[in-house]
Amino acid sequence: MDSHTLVSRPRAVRITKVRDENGQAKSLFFRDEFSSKALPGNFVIVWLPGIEEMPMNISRIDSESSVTVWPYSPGTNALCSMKEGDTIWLRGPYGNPYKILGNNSLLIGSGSGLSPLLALAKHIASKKLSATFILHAKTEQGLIFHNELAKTCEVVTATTDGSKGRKGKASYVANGLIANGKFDVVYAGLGEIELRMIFETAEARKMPVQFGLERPMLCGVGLCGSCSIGKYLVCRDGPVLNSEQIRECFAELGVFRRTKSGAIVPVKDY
Amino acid sequence: MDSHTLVSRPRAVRITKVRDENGQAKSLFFRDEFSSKALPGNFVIVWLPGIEEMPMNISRIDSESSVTVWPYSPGTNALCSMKEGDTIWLRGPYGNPYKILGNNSLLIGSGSGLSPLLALAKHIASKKLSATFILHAKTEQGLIFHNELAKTCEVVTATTDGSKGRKGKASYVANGLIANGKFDVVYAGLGEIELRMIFETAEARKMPVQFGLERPMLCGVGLCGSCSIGKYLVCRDGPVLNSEQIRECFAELGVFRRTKSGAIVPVKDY
Amino acid sequence: MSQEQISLEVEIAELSLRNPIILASGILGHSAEIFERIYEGGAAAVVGKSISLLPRDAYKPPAVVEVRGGFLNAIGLGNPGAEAFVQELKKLSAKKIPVIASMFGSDPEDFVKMTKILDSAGASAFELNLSCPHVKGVGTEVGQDPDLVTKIVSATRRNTSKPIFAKVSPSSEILLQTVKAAEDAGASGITATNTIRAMALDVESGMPYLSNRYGGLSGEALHPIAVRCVYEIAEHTKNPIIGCGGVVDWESAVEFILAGASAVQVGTVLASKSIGTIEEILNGIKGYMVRKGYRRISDFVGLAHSGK
Amino acid sequence: MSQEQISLEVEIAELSLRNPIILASGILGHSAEIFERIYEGGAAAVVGKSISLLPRDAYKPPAVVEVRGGFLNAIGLGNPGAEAFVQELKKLSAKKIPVIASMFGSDPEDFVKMTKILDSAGASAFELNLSCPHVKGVGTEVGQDPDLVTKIVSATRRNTSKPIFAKVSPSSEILLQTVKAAEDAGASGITATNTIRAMALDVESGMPYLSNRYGGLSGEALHPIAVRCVYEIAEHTKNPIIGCGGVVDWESAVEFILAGASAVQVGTVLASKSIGTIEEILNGIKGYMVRKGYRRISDFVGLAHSGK
Ligand SMILES: Cc1cc2nc3c(=O)[nH]c(=O)nc-3n(C[C@H](O)[C@H](O)[C@H](O)COP(=O)(O)OP(=O)(O)OC[C@H]3O[C@@H](n4cnc5c(N)ncnc54)[C@H](O)[C@@H]3O)c2cc1C
Ligand SMILES: Cc1cc2nc3c(=O)[nH]c(=O)nc-3n(C[C@H](O)[C@H](O)[C@H](O)COP(=O)(O)OP(=O)(O)OC[C@H]3O[C@@H](n4cnc5c(N)ncnc54)[C@H](O)[C@@H]3O)c2cc1C
Ligand SMILES: Cc1cc2nc3c(=O)[nH]c(=O)nc-3n(C[C@H](O)[C@H](O)[C@H](O)COP(=O)(O)O)c2cc1C
Ligand SMILES: Cc1cc2nc3c(=O)[nH]c(=O)nc-3n(C[C@H](O)[C@H](O)[C@H](O)COP(=O)(O)O)c2cc1C
Ligand code: FES
Ligand code: FES
Repeated sequence: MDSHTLVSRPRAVRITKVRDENGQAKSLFFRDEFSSKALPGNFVIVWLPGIEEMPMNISRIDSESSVTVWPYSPGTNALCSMKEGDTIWLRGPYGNPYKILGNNSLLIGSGSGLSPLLALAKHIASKKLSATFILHAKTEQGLIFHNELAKTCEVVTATTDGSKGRKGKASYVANGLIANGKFDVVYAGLGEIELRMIFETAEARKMPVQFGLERPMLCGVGLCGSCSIGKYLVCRDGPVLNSEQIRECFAELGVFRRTKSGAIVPVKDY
Repeated sequence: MDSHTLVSRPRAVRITKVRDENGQAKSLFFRDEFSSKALPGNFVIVWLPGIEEMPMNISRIDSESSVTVWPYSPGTNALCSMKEGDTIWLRGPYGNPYKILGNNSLLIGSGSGLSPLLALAKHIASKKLSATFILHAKTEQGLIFHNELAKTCEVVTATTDGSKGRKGKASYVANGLIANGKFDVVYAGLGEIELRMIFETAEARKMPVQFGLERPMLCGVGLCGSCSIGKYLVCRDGPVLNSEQIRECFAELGVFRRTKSGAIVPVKDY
Repeated sequence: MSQEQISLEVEIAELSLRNPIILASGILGHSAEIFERIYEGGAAAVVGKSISLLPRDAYKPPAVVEVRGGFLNAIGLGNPGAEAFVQELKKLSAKKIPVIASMFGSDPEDFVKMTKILDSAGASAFELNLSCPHVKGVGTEVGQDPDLVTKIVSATRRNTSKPIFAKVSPSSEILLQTVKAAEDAGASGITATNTIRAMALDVESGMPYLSNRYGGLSGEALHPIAVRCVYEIAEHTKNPIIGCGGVVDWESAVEFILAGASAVQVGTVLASKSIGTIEEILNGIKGYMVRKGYRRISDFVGLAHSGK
Repeated sequence: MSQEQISLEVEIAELSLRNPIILASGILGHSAEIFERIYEGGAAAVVGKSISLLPRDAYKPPAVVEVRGGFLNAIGLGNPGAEAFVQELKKLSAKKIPVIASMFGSDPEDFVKMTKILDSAGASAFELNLSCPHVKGVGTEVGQDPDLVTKIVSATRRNTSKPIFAKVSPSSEILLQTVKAAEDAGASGITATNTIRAMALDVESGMPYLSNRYGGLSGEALHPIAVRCVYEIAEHTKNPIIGCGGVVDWESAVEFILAGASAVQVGTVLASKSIGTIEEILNGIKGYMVRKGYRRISDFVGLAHSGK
């Protein structure tokens, strides 16, 4: 056995390319055999020795894969300042990916939740299925992936402040589209409070959902329990949960979560 | 990983059949996936909990494989008294098998050295190559496998006391046949003193040999060194050594060996 | 022997369990919902994450790294404190799910307070973590000090009538002394073992993988060491032993029982395989018992000592 | 940096070695011919099987069993005694193959006699086995007793001017005390570590696999524990450390060096893989040094301590 076959031992990969997505979020590209075999919704855990370890959704799955990083913490700041040729460390990929249901999908993502949906949109397109993508951000500057998405599906742009496209929170725009009855499944990568609101609409219309969740993760492998939501572990059962699973943990969704030390705290909106 | 994939952890197998080979040696048959994939010359290590652990050549390789046991020690006595339905424990198979060289082989075995040569003779026959087998024992009672061997190759029976077939030690009979120049390789499973004498004849005629050796084994896996002969380990490099290897350890062959505690002692003739 | 004639029930120090499989401390935290899932998945009881009197932060990630044969972890005993755990305990005891409350600390007074809080909240038993290998002052350093062990176990004993298990370290020369100190002070049994202090380095950065540098080794690499501990302890005590460390299938669980354990904890395997492994282990044990003609687990507890 | 600018040579306590890979004690016994093969296969030195003054029988087989992540062995320190080893030593020193003679015992007088015999027969250095986990009275029980360690190391020190390495157990709470006692008494360095006491049971027979019941765990399962020992010892001493335990490839060897080892021993991997692994490890280390721009092994010894 080669130590590199240990999927949960960080392996060094060289950044082959850095793409500035919107003056804030950066996509870091790298060659990694494990990531190139991932499925949309799988995530990796990125380590910067001496700094931090951070779960990251895989935004592009290919011979060169990518993660797209938003600078919200010391570790993500450090990642966003990295250059081609620098080294980052990965373990994973982890988690249960999105599963393709239905023929006409609605995808909704905002900010850092957009990453796995980019990979998913490409995957849906490769199966020649139709999809509409609500590309959301708080303000126009937050919007990313537009051109890439436009090649794969119909893109509906929206911002909370209305600086571009439709105006409103992602859930507001999404619920409007869900209401027109055209779609047979909703895929969403948003904050939990937004997800909660979309779920209520989808349930009323008996429409299946697949939600990509993010909760604090200490281990990523199903050992520590910090990522739990109800009876589920976001790192193992998720990050993508389906309608049945969301129903079971709905009391917690967008309401409270655990810290890495196990304390219960309210979920914040971003 | 299932603990059964640990080739060096003894696994319990049920004896499916016991065959009395000559009133003394018994063949114990069992179903064991690892053994059924062994090659002629490979050996297993048989464990009887609370009694002993013993290396044993595999005499028949098939969906039901067998070892053929001579009652020379407490452990082998216990094995020889076992019945169908009893359990024995195996680890392995181990070692480097016989390699088929040439088109007309001479095989020579006596007593407990006959086991791997039975498997080898069947293997040679399956490749439609010719072979002559010197089936030797000290006395007529010691002869085993005659009928099975006769189906695969020409059998020359011989005994030290002349009670059956040609008269003389195995090396004497073998050297006589080697001298007629008909054979292009010699496979032998005999005591080392006999092997030593055959090797001298074969070398004089530049005839390649493959000798199956037996030396005291504590581990069977190349950890302890007790089975060493010169620079070779009988458990790993052997039990089958070829002419080049025998040449390199010829000073020791049939002269001295090590005990399980590493002391040097002379090799005895049986 | 048919499956019907077999009972997996065990009685360890007055704790009646429907089978011998228990979730190990710290694995999957202490959420009542997760524990209920583990219980529904087959485990007879769960041990809570080790709790201190006051909340304590976990170490920064990386807190976990895979090595050959297991994982290293240095979670740092992060926990929200005894009062926070009461909420979970109450939910679980309402559902009659047996919870063994794990506690750590270095001040016997803390154990007095925690025991009172958790006993009245419905803990079925207590486990004293005397053996965390990666937190200074409250782990193996406690277990190494027989006097402190005596004080902590006595403090706990005086404040509960429920079973108390002392959890020991596999990496101790004075293992049997710690065991004796704990039992003399009133421990009902021993959990053997915790993880063993270890480290892994990244050759590219030259840095330890874990933010805490040192961590505890769990998983199958630990199993033969933990089995040895259970066997050694069983040679010296008649009290029940709970085996823990590297159980990955029914055979590794049965090894613990043969070595002298009355019950077996599972941890890392839930990550290296899945939660479903609990059921596979139970089915494997049942099949083994049918084959061997054992009616109860106690029929083969400690059997490996008889042939020596 | 090109391969040519790189030197693998190491100097450990006046012992100059062509590279940092050494055969571990007890692996493949002590035959001069086998040792020569290991040396030709790339190892810079070999440690002999541990020797006692008088011959001693090995335990009955089973003496070895595979577990997940390695092997358990209970060879029982069987050896033909110091005088018998002299023959092998002479052959090896005639060929200029560095041999580190390993000795065990409990009587300092035995060490006096063995040291004299083996020093004059050409041993390049000595390793004191204070840490065999499966033989009563002469292994870990010695290492646990700092006074006895002092006596044994002093006795050896007085009778040779060659380097002396004290080989310690990974399973000790007083590891650093043992190290200090050995160094204060004149040990030139530390070998860390020996195997760890362990056991495996056969579930079908209910019996321990090993005739001695207890054995020592070696192989990759031991590696993170041994790396931790080297790292801990390196925090407390400037003397050279030899890493040992679970090296299976160049990365696991480099981990030891980064943790603070100046050289690395290989054992079980020769069985779990093959003798050829030594060369693979050396090539791997060379490639690593080219990539990292290191010219000598000493450039990265202990580097993992700098970033903490
Ligand atoms: C499964 C999973 C996938 C993830 N994928 C990505 C990814 O693809 N790209 C990425 O950049 N990050 C991603 N994250 C988040 C990232 O891992 C964390 O931001 C990072 O680890 C820092 O975590 P933290 O615990 O230090 O901080 P956190 O406590 O998570 O957050 C740090 C601070 O940043 C702010 N913050 C956090 N999230 C947001 C947000 N979405 N919008 C605005 N402010 C925010 C909060 O104010 C908080 O105080 C992911 C997280 C998870 C669990
Ligand atoms: C690679 C290998 C393969 C083996 N295969 C077989 C096999 O297929 N069948 C089998 O029965 N045994 C076989 N043996 C031998 C068997 O393993 C041993 O006899 C058994 O382990 C007892 O070993 P021991 O060390 O106790 O006794 P040993 O010291 O080996 O011998 C025990 C006593 O038996 C006598 N003895 C040993 N061998 C012979 C012999 N060939 N003829 C007459 N007397 C003898 C000696 O007098 C000795 O004192 C094999 C051994 C090895 C190393
Ligand atoms: C992530 C993690 C957290 C742990 N936390 C604790 C803890 O809080 N208290 C404790 O006594 N043991 C703790 N342990 C040790 C386990 O309870 C168990 O003793 C160890 O993991 C060995 O069992 P395993 O090999 O089955 O995992 C923890 C282990 C892991 C892997
Ligand atoms: C079969 C065997 C025999 C051993 N004999 C000795 C010995 O005589 N003296 C000693 O100090 N260590 C002995 N050891 C321990 C090794 O030298 C080494 O410390 C241990 O195997 C860990 O290294 P590894 O994982 O590379 O094998 C032995 C190990 C094995 C497997
Ligand atoms: S992050 Fe540890 S269980 Fe999910
Ligand atoms: S029997 Fe141990 S090395 Fe061959």
